[in-house]
Amino acid sequence: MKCIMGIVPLSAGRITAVVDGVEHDLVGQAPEDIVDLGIVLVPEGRRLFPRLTVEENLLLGAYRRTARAAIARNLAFCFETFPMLAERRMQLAGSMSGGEQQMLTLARALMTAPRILLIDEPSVGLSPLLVIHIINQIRELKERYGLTVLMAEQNFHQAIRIADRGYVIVHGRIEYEGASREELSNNDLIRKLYMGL
Amino acid sequence: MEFPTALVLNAIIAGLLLGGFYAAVSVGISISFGMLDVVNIAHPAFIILGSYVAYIVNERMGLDPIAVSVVLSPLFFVLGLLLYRIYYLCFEKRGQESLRGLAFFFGILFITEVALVLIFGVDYRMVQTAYSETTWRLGPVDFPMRLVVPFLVSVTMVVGVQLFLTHTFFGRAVLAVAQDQLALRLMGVNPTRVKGLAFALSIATAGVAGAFLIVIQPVQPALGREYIGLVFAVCVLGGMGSIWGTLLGAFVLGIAESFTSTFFGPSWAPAVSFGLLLAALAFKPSGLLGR
Amino acid sequence: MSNRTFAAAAFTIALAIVVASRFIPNDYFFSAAYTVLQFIILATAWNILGGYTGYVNFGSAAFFAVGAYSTVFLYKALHPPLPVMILAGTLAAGVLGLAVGYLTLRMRGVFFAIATLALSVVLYTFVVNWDYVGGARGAYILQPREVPFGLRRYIHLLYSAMVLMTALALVVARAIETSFIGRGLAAIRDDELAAECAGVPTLRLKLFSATVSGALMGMAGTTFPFYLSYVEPSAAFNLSYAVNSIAMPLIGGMMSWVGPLIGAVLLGTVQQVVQVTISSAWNLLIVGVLLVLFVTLAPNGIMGWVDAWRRRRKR
Amino acid sequence: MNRLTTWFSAGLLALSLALAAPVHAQQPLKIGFGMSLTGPLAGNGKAALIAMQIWAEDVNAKGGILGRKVELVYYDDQTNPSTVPSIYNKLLDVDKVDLLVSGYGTNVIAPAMPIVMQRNMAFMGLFGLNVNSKFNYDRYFQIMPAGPEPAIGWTQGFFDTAMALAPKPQTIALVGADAEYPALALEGARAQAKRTGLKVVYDKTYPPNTVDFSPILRAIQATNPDLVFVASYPPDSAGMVRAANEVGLKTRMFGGGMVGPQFAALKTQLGPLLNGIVNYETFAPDVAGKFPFLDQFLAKYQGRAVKEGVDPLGFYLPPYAYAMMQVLEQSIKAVGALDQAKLADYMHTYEFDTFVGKVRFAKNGEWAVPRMLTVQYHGIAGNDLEQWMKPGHVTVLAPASYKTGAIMAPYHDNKK
Repeated sequence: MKCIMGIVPLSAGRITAVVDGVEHDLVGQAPEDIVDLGIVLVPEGRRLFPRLTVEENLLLGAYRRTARAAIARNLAFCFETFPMLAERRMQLAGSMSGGEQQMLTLARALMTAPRILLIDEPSVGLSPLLVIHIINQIRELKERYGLTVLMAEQNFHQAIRIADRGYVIVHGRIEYEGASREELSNNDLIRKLYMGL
Repeated sequence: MEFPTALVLNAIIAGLLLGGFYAAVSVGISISFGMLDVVNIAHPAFIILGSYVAYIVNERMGLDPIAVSVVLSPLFFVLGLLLYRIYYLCFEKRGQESLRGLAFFFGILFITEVALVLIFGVDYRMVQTAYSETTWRLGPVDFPMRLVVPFLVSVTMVVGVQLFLTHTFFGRAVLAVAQDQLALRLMGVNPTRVKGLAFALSIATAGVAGAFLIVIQPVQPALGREYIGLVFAVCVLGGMGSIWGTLLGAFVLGIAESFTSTFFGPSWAPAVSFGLLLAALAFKPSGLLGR
Repeated sequence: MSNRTFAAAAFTIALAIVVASRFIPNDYFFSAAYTVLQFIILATAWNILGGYTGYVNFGSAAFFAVGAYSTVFLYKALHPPLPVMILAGTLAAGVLGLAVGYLTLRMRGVFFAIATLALSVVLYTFVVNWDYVGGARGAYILQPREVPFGLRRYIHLLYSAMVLMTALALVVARAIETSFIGRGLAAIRDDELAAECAGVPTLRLKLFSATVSGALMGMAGTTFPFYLSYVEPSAAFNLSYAVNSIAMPLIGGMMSWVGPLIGAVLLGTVQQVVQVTISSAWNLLIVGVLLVLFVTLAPNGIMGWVDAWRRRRKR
Repeated sequence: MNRLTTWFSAGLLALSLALAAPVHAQQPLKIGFGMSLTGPLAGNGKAALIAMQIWAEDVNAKGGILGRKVELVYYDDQTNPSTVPSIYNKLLDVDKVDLLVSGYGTNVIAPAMPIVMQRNMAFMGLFGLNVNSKFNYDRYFQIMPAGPEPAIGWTQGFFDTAMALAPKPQTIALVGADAEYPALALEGARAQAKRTGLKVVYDKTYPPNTVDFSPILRAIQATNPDLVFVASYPPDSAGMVRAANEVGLKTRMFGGGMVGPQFAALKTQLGPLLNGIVNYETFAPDVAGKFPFLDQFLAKYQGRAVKEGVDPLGFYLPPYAYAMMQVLEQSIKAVGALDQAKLADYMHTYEFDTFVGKVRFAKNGEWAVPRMLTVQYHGIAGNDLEQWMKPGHVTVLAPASYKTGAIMAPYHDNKK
């Protein structure tokens, strides 16, 4: 995912993205230019601006030009999806709990009005209950906005609940590819890897 | 020790007026040092440069120095852009900004100082303005225009900077840039560009503050050194990265200074101011309004 | 080379230099060398806290001035022999260093630097208002007419003392660098939290390093009143001490004791030469330009170059 | 060990390179000094240097001294005392100068003293304050007209004028900067207050980099003093004068020991604000008649000063810098040699006729009789320099033999 965003240089291969019917070559582009295409990453480890308020964090999400146009609608949507954020809009992001921070990270990414959303390990450090909540929110986003979501997640069961397609990557190689939830869950490799069977 | 009302009132007003000026000289540091993590110790040198620019235009064309400085602040902005470019290429890009950046700005401080000496000589320079000798009196309280005009422009400028930083997309990016550059890039913001523009803004404020300085007191090229301690004191006392804090810190130091001067002996004023700073650093390192 | 051998060698060489210098007829050598040596001590001392430990001290001038003013005080109060004054000034500055060491508890990075700057202003104000040591008027410290050890002039004695003190400073710096203390300090510099977790006694090491650094800076200042005969606060607290003691290690290289030595010899000599050749505003310009050039082009100082060159040769 | 030796010898080598300046033939008569050409006192230092260069040209045009051309050897002391010992040792040991004079001001004169004393050189000081009180060196001479007791002589005129007021003033406020000159002037003022029986109601100092002086003046006003004595340097003098105006200071006499109003920069910038202030000066156009031949020097000086960007009036320091060199010139010519002991003897014994008048030295090397002028500025309108070059705006109040008019008291009445 870091390769897609241009943060880590590519060692081999190609990355292209089709946005609005136009194909873009992403290799060699700066992260900020890739974001400008509508491809947004929700980074691992949250990476909020701890000494800014919740609201400021959200507004920063809407920095890019296309996002500014939709800022009111997106903000309203974020507060509706995560009512907790509306309550704490003046609180410093660094002073919130892990789950709250994860929600803010997600909300902030939504503020960029993404076409393709990349989510890196949304469940790290969260309680199982929160993981369910977050995954549900992601599903809602996906369905409501017609977003393309690419998610990397260790928590297989939660992830496949909302996935249209799945890839199992072992040691950096794609070991299995499935197109539906059933296909994914009834698979030897998965069983071996995740359930120790 | 007695505290007659008239003296106390005057001390407060004088302290506020002085604080307004201190805020103007420190707001740039609050941006560059407080928000961008660029330890620009040469900031006072650019203030002095601003003084001389205001001085020349005033002398040649008789224009008001403060108005001149506001009009010419884009020049300082461009200077700031250039300086940041060098700083970025030499230090930030290589990831070794802290100490070497500091030494770099020390060098810039000397170079600016010498350039001014070579061009203008070493004599003290002053300007005369339409309001330099006017004082309003409100009951027992004096409002010398020599300090009131810089105060008003300064507070306008500082509040303007604050509103700009909190109410624009660019401003919020400035606030965020020192906290997490990568995250900022993931929002589609180019942090280097943000830092460059913000640094340029800080130098532009130095240009304007320079005009205040020469309206208030005579200026010579090496005067900037006297302000190094002060600007950092205001910035840290108020709270890193907070413009309101800078304004508050400036007022606190201004009032502390004028009270010490009025009631205890002016000689102790620096010890009181910097003692306050030490105490703040020791007991509340985030400063008065630091986040 | 073990520290003991090094110390023996350093002092032998220092003594040799002292003896050899007796045949130099030119007093200019002594006063110029005095200034350069003084900067070697300051740079070496600064580097113990700044270079080894990573705490940037902006208040070198304050330590220097504490050394100088302790001499002024003792001169007025008791008039003891010179070695006593040197020792007392060193101790006094060491105590200040200990206090600064406690500042490192709460502050890191630039905050620490600003705190030392503030401390310097506060001390300056106290000295200005302390009439016994001359206050703002300054104090006259007369060089004794009789010079011991059969030396021709008092400046020769001051110079000789400076040479020995320089040797001491270098020995101390090298001993710290090569011992477990140096490794502990380096760990603090690289990552204080990790060092603490790894069992490095960070507080004790920081206090030690700040104390030694401060004491050595003060030591450099103890003979200053005799050198000038007249001390006033703005001379003793001169910004040039703070700037030079940072600039010299930067130019020379901060990782080892050799860096500050080279930096001080180089920059100090350039300043001396420029002062008597280009007598105008240009000499400040040269320091500024040197500083900018070195930090932009030789980020690890001269020793950085030397190391890179050595590595290339090995390969 | 090898490394160490290498580094040390590298250092020694570098130093000796610096020492290896070419040694000229003993033809020109070399006069050496350090001067502040950068740093806070550089304005005065440069002005003094111009005066000394004019002197050298004048002398050389007349064929030099003892048939030798005069050459000035000088270095920039950066207004930093720590540079002074090296400069004077270099002048003596490398440049082999024949005579030494001092730079401008106490803090660069004092560090030169031990070196000068070891070599038993005669030494002319340029505006040092009571330097010799500690050194007691019998070959030290000083050109500032403050008299054998500088602190007393400096303040004498202000207090004489004050005590002549009717009714007699009772109280005085003393204020000055935390620096060497103001501290000495305040010391003198305290002694004078004691002598004249004035009650000191305010006695405080302030840091030289103070920005706003109005709190200080309000505190002073609160004590309602008859007299306010100020000892300050140029930037704070300007601040004091402006603040006095803004606060509306009411007192009978204000000023005394302010450095700054002597220079064109402050004269033109402060302009009418100076009206009513009583201060010291070393020259005033009103008493130009007492300074014969000075105008020809000032004409030469003023032409150059504008080009060099230093004080275009040159009333304060430059004539005395020139006079200092005149004293040397006359002594050498009379003695007929460069024997330092004889030169010093001559300077102790005889009176000199210089551009700044007749000068005789007391035992401690100061002027035998103080001649600091106490003046009052008045009738100044606008900010042009011309008015300051002509008589009529600077009344000399003391000493008696120079007096050109009476004081206009109280101070605030001069403000209309």
